[in-house]
Amino acid sequence: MEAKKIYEILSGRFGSAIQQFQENTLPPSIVVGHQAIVEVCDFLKKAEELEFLSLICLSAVDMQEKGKMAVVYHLGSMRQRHTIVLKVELDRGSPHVRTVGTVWPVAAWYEREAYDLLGVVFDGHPDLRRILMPEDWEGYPLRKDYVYPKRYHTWDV
Amino acid sequence: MLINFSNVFVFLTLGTVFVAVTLLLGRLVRPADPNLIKMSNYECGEEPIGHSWITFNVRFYVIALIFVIFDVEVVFLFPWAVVFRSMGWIAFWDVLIFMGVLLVGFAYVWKMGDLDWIKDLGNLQEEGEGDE
Amino acid sequence: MIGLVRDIVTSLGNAGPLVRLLVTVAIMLASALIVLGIVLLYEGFATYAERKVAGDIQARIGPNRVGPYGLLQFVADGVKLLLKEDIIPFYADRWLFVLAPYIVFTASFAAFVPLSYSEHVYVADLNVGVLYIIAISSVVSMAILMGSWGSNNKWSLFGGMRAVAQIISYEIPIVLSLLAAVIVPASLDMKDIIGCQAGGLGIFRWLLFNNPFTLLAFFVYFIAAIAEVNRTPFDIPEAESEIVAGYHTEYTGMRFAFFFMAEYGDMFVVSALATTLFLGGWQVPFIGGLAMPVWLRELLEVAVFFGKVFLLIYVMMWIRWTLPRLRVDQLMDLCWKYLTPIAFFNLIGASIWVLAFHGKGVYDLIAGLYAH
Amino acid sequence: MAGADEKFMQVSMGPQHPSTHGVLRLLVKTDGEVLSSIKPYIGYLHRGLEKIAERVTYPQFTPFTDRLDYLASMNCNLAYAMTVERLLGIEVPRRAQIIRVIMAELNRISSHLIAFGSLSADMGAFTPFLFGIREREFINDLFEMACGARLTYNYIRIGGVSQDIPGGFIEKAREFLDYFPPKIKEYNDLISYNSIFIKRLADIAVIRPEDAFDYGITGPNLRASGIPWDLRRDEPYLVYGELDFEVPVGRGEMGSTGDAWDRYMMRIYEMEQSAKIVRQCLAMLEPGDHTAKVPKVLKPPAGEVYVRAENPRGELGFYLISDGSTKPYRLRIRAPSFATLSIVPKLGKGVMIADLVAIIGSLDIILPEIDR
Amino acid sequence: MGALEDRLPDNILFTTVDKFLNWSQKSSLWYMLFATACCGIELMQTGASRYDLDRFGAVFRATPRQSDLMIVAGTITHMMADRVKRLYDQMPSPKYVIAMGSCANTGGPFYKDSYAVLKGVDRIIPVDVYVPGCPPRPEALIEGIMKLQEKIMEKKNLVRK
Amino acid sequence: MSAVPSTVHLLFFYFFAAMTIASALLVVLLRNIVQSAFALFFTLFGVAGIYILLGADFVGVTQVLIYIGGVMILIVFGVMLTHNSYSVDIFNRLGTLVMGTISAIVTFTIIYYAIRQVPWRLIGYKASIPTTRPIGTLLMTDYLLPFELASVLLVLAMVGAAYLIRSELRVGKERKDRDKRGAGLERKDA
Amino acid sequence: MWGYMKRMFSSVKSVLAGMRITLRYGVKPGSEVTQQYPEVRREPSDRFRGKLFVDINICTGCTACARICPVDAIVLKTVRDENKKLRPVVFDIDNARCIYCGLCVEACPVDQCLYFEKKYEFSSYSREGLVSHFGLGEPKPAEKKPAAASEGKETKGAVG
Amino acid sequence: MAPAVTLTDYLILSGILFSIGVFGVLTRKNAIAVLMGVELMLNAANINLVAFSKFTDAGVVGQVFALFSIVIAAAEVAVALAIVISIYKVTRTIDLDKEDTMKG
Ligand code: SF4
Ligand code: SF4
Ligand code: SF4
Repeated sequence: MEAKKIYEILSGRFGSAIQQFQENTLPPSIVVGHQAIVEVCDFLKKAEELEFLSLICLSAVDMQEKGKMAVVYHLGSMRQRHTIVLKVELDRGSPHVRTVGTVWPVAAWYEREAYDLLGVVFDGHPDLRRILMPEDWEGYPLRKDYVYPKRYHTWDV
Repeated sequence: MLINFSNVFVFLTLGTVFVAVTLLLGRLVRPADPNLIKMSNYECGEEPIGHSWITFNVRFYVIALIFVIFDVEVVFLFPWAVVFRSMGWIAFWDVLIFMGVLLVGFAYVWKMGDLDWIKDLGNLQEEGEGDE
Repeated sequence: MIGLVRDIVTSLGNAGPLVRLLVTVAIMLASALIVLGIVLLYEGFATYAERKVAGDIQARIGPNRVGPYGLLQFVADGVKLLLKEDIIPFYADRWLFVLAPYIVFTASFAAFVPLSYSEHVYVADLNVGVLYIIAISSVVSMAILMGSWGSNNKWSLFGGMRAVAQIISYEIPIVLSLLAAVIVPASLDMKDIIGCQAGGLGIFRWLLFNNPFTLLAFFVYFIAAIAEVNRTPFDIPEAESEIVAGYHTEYTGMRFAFFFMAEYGDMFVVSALATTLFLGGWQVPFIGGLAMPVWLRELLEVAVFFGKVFLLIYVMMWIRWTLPRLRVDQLMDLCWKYLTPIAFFNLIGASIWVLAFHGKGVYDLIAGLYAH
Repeated sequence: MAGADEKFMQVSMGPQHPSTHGVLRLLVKTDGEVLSSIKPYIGYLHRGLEKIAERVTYPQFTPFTDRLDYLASMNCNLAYAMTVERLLGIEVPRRAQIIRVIMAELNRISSHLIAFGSLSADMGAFTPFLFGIREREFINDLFEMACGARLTYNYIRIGGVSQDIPGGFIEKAREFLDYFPPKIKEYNDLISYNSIFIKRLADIAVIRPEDAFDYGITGPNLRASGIPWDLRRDEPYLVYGELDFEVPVGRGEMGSTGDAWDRYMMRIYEMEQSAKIVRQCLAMLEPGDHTAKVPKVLKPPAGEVYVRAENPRGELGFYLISDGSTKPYRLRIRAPSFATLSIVPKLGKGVMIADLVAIIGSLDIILPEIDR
Repeated sequence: MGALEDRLPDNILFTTVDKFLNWSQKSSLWYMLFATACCGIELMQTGASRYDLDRFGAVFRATPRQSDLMIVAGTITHMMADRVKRLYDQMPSPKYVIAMGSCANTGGPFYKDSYAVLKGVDRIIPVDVYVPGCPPRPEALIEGIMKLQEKIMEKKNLVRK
Repeated sequence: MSAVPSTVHLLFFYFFAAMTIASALLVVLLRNIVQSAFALFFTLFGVAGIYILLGADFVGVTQVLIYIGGVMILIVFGVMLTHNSYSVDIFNRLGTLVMGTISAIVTFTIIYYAIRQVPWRLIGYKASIPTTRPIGTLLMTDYLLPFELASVLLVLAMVGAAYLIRSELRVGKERKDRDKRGAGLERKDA
Repeated sequence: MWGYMKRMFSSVKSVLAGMRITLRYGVKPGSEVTQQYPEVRREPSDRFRGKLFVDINICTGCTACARICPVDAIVLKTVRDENKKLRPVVFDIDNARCIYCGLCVEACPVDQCLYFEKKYEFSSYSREGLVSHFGLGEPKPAEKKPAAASEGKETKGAVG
Repeated sequence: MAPAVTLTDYLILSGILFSIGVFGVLTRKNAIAVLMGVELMLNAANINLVAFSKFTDAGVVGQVFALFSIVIAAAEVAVALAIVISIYKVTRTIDLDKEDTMKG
């Protein structure tokens, strides 16, 4: 199905929660308000003609100059052979978004990663710990303003 | 006969002495610089979580139990095997009964699943993954 | 060597009892030392052979740098292990940890006592020989349990538990299949057992060919014996990919070496037992009628005995480098649900055969037919 | 008295453990041999590739993609190059496309060889592992001819490939293609259809299609669950559209669809298919450029792309955001193994330690890709 | 320290004994199965059929307790560094370390831009031989091991230094 | 029999007796139950030596096979299975200790007097002969009934013990359920 | 019962199949593929990326190589000599850091100036031993005047 | 004539072993430790049996009895341990003081 069509379906259903349709990205993306993301995802997964059974990728992007933090969901459907990108934009100061782990279990790990590397907090996540960095690591390395530490434990970094 | 068994004794002694001597000899040449980390238990590079002296799965006991019973039975078969030819069919039937009883027991434990290494013991279902 | 002892002791004639005693002790010690030497040498070469066999099978060479053809590899390994630091983990149960290698090695070494290498070359003629070997080998499981529990290491404990469960389980099929062979010569004495396998065109009096049941018993025995010495496909106690190094995970240097040597020693013992009971022991095939000097015959017998044993060991190595390993429950299944019942019924069958044909083997029966 | 937890033993398997394929750590709770929970801990190999990408230029990042999934560096190079090309709008010459397919498929074979070998080694059969590596050396030689490296090729570049294939490459590749398929048969005899091996893998850790979708499993693991989804066929890139090959799916030959044995077998089948593809591509090669015209300094227009390609371990995706400078603004790597690993806690309940090894091995995860 | 270590006078007999001890150590370098990243694959290939480390008497052991040689093959991150140190410590002496590949040498590819990679294992454990390459060819690794053997041969065990 | 062999015999006897008694003392005195179980190993081994010394080769080997290879393993497994924390004090109070010592001494005194008093009808030193065959004969003839009964006994023991363990598995499950409800039994004890 | 027998039979058969293969390898001489390394050296391919070599005499000091290197393995310092040509006084390649990616070789504008040798066995006992120095060194004192005045370029990186 | 080992020696040895067993049974409060004491006593009895078989003219009968005694010991241990383990699983203790069930 065309991305545009999906956008129309979504905005028909969720109204103002669907904020924007970006055609310049590849595949095209839909910006969703962060309150509605779980419902939108749930709908996308369950809806008959959409069937986005798999969450291909979940990424967080630090958009420093905009003062935003984006969480990007790449969804795909193997049955319907279409893909779509969802985006939520969060406040960079305290990025909070609800977890979609209830929709796709794999998201639990992606979200942990996003939390680990960019500090996005996923509300409702059962086990939001660092995943790639050691527990006692400081800072979120993938943020644009991250300063590399000098020392870790007993040696120089 | 005793002289034969004294050979066993000599072997046992020699084996022990050999181990002791080798270890002593090693003490002369091997280095020793223990430290706390070195003496800690190996657990794939992690710090060991607790000690390993905890209760163990009861399955192992069941196996050992059945083994002991069989072991005892088998021991009786040895004298039988030695005299069996000279005693003929009588001894055969004796032992057939003997083994028959055992086999009945064996069939019973087999049937009841004591020989199975039951995968899910029911008491296994543990909390979720989120515990720590 | 008992015969030798007697000869010497008698030849001492009326020498004082103390002298006779000392001579006896000296001879015993000497024989034990010789066996120890041979065992150590064998264990060294076995490790070398194992690596070579592995190399052959895996399309590579194996050790060939250390000494000519890498033959000194085991010397280097041994000396190196001697030089290694000896670590006793802090939280280990010191006593058990230290004691375990002693018992493992001693028990495996003591199992060599009743073996009969040729008609006159043997250490002692135990009249419960077969049973003795089984008994002393079962001590090993105890020692493994000691070491693994004493290490206070989880992998060790897993390995130890597995090893014990496995060793004790497989003892049953082993004993049952041995019994199927033992009832033919009706003796537990190695000498008697080998003695009854002479003649018969060289190999057909071997208990292996005595009757179909002993043939089956041999295979059951061999499979169970591989399990008894913890080798692939039954090497779950040392399964590297699962539990690191099993029960000797925490052992370093020489202490580890004793476990290692015991394993190879056990391999020899189970193979020698199979040879004695099923393959005619030191009986040299096809030369029954030939006249030859005693020393030559003895030499030949020893060579043949070792040849047979090494053949079996080679098969074990070959199997090891071919097969994947079983899982612990499958291993138990194999033992309790396949081998044990088979061995049981096999024993019954064998005893019926023995009674029905008065202990005559297939060969004798056929030969008897022709005689008529 | 210890708490209720005393019933369970907590063991950490890894980071240094023979069968965790690198530095994965699994914290397992066991009751004897049976596991009650598994928690994977990753990050021991987290190298910060995504951050590095933001700090180096587009071409400079290519060598880092080699280190992403080092068993399939070509495929990683390829996916990255395709991503940047999509952003730049570069059309790759046909010859380069065919060379890319050849390399990618050869690399797929060599990657699957490791998967096959290491699973066998985990199951205790070491020989197939060495056989796998032996064949792999052949492919390494081919790669070395083409690009001068054995593992980290840095061969597929933005716009094409770094150099044209050298003379003699085609002949050597043909030689390999003649040599290889009989070997697959040998593997099958040696291990795939070995009953112990089947016993160890069949019905273990069955991934049902729903779970596969839920956990974002892709590649051979997904196909083993019976879902015929292959980007090479379903979203053809390069010249895959013109090639004739099959997409094998799991049929539950030995147990249920999606069990460990199916996953293992997928790799064997795919190696056959890849060999077929390479053969076709070699025939298709015609003279032409090996690379498109690429400016010296790459400055893609601002924008976002997400490109995915079928890697040996599943779909490798690059989500690239450019802000118009010479360096990526954000490069997100969607690693197949990461998603695959996340299903392990679910699969690993109530299985045995030995099965855990089979699960990890059959999923064929690779750590640098997970940790990045 | 062993009872005899560094105690014996420097005469021909003891030097020969020393040589012998060194020879045995160098001929039986059991390495620990420890591979973290790409170099680990090359390490495996070295152990495999074509290059066959077993020729030199080097086999792998899974546990550090029985290994003499730690071949650090691959990237060591900060998270891993503690574990590497622990594993190294758990090896019984005499023990040796080969840093294989750029990552283990200096952090290699991740030297400049990575926040998570330890820049050379020699920051945490002493390294005997550095083998360059990314990854080093199996031959290079073998050569590194031979270099280590040379180094071992020059060691003094019993003889007074 | 001459003096020297009998001295040797005596030495062997003292060796095994010392081993047996020393390790038996360890069995009852060691605080660590696991070590105490392993001390039993040496006791049993010593007893096996005594059997051999008494010319009972078959019984001696059986002792090793069954006691050391079997019963010991059972006991150690039992210890491991019920072992909840390391080195608990496994002794009773001082009173019991004194009591135990006294009764042990009393027992021994009685036995000692019995041994001294009873005029044993002894034959002289018998040369040791292989015993397997006579034992087999006896088992097949005079003691056939006990022989068969032994198998019944063993089977009953096996079935019974297996049953108990099985019910243990059930109990374990029930306990687990109870624990879930927050009424674990152990809390009553502690 | 029948299934029991059949299972047993097929297991034995499959085991034997595997054992036949290994036996074939085990007894067939010359099946090994081992190359006895120190004696037999396998010639790397022509494109092999081994140790880097700089023909310092034809190097123009353009620093293209140092700039493209993703890991700063090349430390290059140039000064202008009397002919106003760049002179690479320091040209260190840290082989312990180089990832043998070949980008620098491709970037070098001078033919046969910077290239890979087929050399790969140069392990060392020390980290410093892996750094190869190609630099021409500082110009002689007499020539030093213009050097100090020139806008000496130093490119990237410190030594680990 | 050097002192030979007499029946009395064996009987005394067995007596000592038996007393140690008694001590163990009475003082230990761990059920398995008690069991081990019982094993000691059984072994003491066995020594007697075998010794009598050697020093009297009863032939190997004593040894046969010793064999049966070993059988019984094995069965006893198997069942007793099973009981102990079962009780342990319920009560988490094998402390005989706290264990009313075992004292009946
Ligand atoms: S040195 Fe290179 S090949 Fe080796 S681990 Fe590091 S990046 Fe991988
Ligand atoms: S090969 Fe690569 S890493 Fe090495 S110096 Fe050249 S550009 Fe740098
Ligand atoms: S790119 Fe070539 S010419 Fe320029 S500085 Fe480097 S080596 Fe010299």
